[in-house]
Amino acid sequence: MNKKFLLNRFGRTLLTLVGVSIIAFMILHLAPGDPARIMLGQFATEENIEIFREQHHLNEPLPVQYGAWITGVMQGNFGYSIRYNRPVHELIWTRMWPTLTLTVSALVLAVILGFTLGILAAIKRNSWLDYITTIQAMFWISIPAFWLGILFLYFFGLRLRWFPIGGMAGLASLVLPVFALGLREEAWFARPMRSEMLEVLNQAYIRSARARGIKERVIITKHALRNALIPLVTMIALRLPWIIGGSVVIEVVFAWGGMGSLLVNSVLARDFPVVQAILLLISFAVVMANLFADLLYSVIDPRIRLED
Amino acid sequence: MEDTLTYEEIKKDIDNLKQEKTSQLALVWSRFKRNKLALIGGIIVLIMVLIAIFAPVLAPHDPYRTAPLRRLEAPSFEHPLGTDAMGRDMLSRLIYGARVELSIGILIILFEGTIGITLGLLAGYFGGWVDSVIMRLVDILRSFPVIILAMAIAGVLGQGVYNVVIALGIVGWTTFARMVRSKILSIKESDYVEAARSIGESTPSIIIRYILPNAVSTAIIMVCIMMPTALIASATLSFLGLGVQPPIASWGSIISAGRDYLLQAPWISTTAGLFIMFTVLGFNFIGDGLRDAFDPTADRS
Amino acid sequence: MMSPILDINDLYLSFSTEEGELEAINGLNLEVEQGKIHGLIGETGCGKSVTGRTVLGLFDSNTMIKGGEILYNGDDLLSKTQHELQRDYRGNEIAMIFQDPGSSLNPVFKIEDQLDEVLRIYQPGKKAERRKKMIAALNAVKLPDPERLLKKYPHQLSGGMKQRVMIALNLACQPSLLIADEPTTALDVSIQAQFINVLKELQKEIDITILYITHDMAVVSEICDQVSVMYAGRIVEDVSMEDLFNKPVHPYSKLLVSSVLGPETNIDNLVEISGSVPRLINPPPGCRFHPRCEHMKPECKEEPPVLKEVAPGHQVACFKEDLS
Amino acid sequence: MNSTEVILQADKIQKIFPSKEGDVRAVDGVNLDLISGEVFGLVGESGCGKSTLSRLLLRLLDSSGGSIKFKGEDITGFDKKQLKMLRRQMSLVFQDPHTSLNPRMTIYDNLARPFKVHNLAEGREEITVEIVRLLKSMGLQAEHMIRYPHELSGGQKQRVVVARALAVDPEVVFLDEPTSALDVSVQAKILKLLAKIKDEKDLTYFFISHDINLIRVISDRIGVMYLGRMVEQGEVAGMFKEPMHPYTRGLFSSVPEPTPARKLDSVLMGEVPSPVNPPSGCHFHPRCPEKMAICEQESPVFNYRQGRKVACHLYNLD
Repeated sequence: MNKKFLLNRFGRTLLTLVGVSIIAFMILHLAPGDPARIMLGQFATEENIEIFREQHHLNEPLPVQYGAWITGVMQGNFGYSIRYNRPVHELIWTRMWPTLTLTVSALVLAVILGFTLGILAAIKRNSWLDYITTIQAMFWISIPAFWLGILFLYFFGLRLRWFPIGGMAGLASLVLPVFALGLREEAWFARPMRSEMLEVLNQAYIRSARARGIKERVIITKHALRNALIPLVTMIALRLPWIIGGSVVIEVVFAWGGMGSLLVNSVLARDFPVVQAILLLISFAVVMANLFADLLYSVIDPRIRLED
Repeated sequence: MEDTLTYEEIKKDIDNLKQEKTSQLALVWSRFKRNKLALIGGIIVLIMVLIAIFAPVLAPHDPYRTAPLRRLEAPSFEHPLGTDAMGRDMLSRLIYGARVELSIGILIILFEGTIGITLGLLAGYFGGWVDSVIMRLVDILRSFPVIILAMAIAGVLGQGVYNVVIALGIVGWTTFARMVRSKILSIKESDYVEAARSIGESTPSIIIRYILPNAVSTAIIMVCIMMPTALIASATLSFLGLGVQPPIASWGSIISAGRDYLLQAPWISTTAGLFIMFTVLGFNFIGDGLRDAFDPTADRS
Repeated sequence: MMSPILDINDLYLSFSTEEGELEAINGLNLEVEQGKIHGLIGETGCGKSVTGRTVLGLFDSNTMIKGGEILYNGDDLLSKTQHELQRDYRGNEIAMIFQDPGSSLNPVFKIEDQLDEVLRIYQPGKKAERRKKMIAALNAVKLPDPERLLKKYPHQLSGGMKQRVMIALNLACQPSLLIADEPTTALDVSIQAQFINVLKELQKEIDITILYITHDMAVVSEICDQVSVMYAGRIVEDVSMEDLFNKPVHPYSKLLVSSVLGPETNIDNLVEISGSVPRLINPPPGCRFHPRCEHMKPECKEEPPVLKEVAPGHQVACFKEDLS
Repeated sequence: MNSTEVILQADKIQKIFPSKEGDVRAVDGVNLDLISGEVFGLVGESGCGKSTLSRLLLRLLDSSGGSIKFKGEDITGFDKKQLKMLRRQMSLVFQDPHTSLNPRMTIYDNLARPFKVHNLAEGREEITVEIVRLLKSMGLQAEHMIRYPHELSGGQKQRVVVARALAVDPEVVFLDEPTSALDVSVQAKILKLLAKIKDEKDLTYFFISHDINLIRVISDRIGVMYLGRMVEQGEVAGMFKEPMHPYTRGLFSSVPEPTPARKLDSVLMGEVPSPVNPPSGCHFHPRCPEKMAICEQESPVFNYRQGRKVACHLYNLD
């Protein structure tokens, strides 16, 4: 890795960000018909629609509209929510923390559980633990997040009454959503971790370390794990959009007041300034996570590290 | 050692031999068969497909006939899976739901497969700026969580089966494109493609005779791997009220409707979810089995 | 004569594969004498690499040991557990270098870390002492600028350098027996020559025994004292290197020697070996070479011939009457 | 070899590959004459550019500079149609038989392609007869036609690869390490077969190998490459008797000889430097035991010295 590579990588990131913002902006113009009418609904008066058009520069050509919108965004001004009649950034600010709490907790749960199971399955290959890991992972990835949420809500909330069935009342109310989200994601880490670990354990350098009489424990925890973890870093970044996507549904099921439920409500209410803002923020986070993963990768893998 | 054989003589010998020969497909099938999970997956999917095709024959009741007096009935002999909040027979609705879900799934795969494979092929084979443009577009679209972008698109386009297909396909093709592209890249670098060029094969001939046949296995595996995502995502959209709308019976919207009656009638949401789970599980098992059958060296130490 | 450091008796080993049981090693007898460089030569798939790994108990999961013993200074290694092998034999008694230098070193650790790990186990001492030993070890394998080399990662080294680091790493364990499995096959000739010279010199200096596995007759002639010729899972001839080239006895050894390309070889006197190496799933019965052998007799199809001494230090497994 | 007609001629041919670290001069101004009917052996260590050179001469890669003449005609500017004709005159045999046949085609289809591409035989019947003839001349059977590549052994596959190269009835065949993936016993058979075919069909061979003993057996003339440049070229007997370039000398003496009495003596020191930043002047100077001041500054020209072509300043002094 060298300076040229870094510049190239940053250039790509910037390009992606521009593209992402264009898509977020264009969402509204995707539909046939008048965006103003789409947003205000079919019962709005001509007069109101005209005022709305003026307010949102909807009479200008598209590039000008985009320019106005993106300049606003860069100053932290995402426009006004039609439904709540409040600045979008205020709305999002209050909703962001619950979502972050949920997704980060679920991610941590998924990574810890997934990595552990994957490593153990690889070491004890073809044992009952290996089979169980594989089968349970298969089941988790075959279950839709919203249904898992409903099942949890029914059994642990309604039937057993161990946890609250919704809302954001303290730590207890976090348990069900985090598990509903995290357990499914665990499967996406356990399987790659297992196969990565198996592949590394098959490498010549592991065999040659064994031939030198190095303890099996050291071979696994030092020689193998260090190599197997490198590609898994990228895996975390790759799964990020899916975790965020899953959180939207989980938030709806558990009435969790985060960005996800705000997004669903805004889409249903055709409150597009909010939708655009959330799309933009989430994709921004994903792009940055990918960039970070790439850079981290080059730090932990000496093969692509900056030469001195 | 001059050759004196005539075509007829050769043909006779060869025809005898051909009888005993096992084709490559047979080899793949024999490996697939030995994988029990893959076989189970195949059976599940087959059953679901049959249910979807023969829904009118199999369904005990009309899935749309409401009976206000018989709402939320527990499973009984007449209604094996009970009734929903409008007194409709759950089993019949779920059987018809198989039709809806599977057709949406197939349409999504067709839509994103066509776009993705074509663009992946172009990017992989031609490289250069074609590749750059396509791959940047892929980068951009993949920065959005599938379900979130699909929600927004479905929200703009409005509800309905075709809008679900479009909304999910617009994002989903990127996975096809990436996989096909990387497969094409590795085939393009292979010795047999260079050999084809060295005997004077033209570009179209190389693509049709050398690259595509070797990429077919990837495409087949991709279909089985992408089907679960398509099914879950479309059910999710329906669940959120952005996909297939009631009264059309879709598993996602049934689960959504059952949510309000979890305590009185838990069978509504649970059975519908089981249908989704088994179908998806079936495709996942097949996908895994096919991957191992096509590439037996992948997981062999 | 000294007792052998390694004595493999009647070793039988199979792999279970998709198509059936692959009888990779089939009654192998091999004695390696202390202080010698002993060559083990054979074509692809004859079981020579498997033999090397089996000595150290490094098996793939589909390996089945069917019988025999591997005596190392009299102790049967096959009766040891993996843990015992790791603790008592691997490294401190027997070490091994593998074919591919590119992947034999752990890519994420510096040469320094990998050498130090071994030194801490086998030659514990203060950090400064260990560092001196590291530099000495790299000097011993004639690697230039050891100070800088220690700070490097494997990918920054060429194939030849990596393979020399592998020698240093293995010798730092202070083993009595080194198994080298095709260590130069992946290297260019000039690098191979450097490697062979380094290994030969070191062997004399520290009086280590080497089992050198290769398919290359020319390399055998450069480095080995004694040679065992292997065919389809068995040793067919055990002979001194000079006698292998001057008076090979087994029909297969003769073919191997005559197929070597030398300065006098031209396209007309190039020797072809008829037939090909048999598949080891359902191999030919009796002597596995009999389908290709011009001296084939009826008994060759019945029983595999055992190794018989035809001269001091020269054993042949063949039913041919005139064994000289 | 009674004629000395030059069939293929390269003049200062170059290939530069861009890479992350900088431009790689894989082939750096190579001059070469291939004489009709000869076996020209090209040796060099991995990364010296010998495979790239063959792809340039075959026009499978476009050169970055220099000219290539086939039978006196410059082929560097050939268009598609001319190239297709050229493919009938020069063909290529690959190193790895396991990867050079299309795995999704039967042997019949793999071999039928050259006939169909160039309309060399018409209809299934004629093509089948031709293919069986080819297979038989390679020591294979008609039944191999219906097999897929994975059903054949390495040696059998390599025969099919040779058959495909011969199907177009070429004049020059490039052989890129055709036996290095095979065992010794199979290697001898393929070499004999190649020699026989060459005599029968009056072919010219361009034989690439890293195995110097092998090159010595099969070639009439040899060329030695180092870091993208040709350093020495001459008749095989003379080259081995008295190699002139210090690299050739070092390389040849590194070759293990299967004579128990002879041991490796003077071997080359050091390693091949990176082709991204090759040493100035003569690329070989950092490893050369006979280095002079001029070697660091000037690249030696490749020219006739004592009946041989050598690129070394040692032979410029007189």
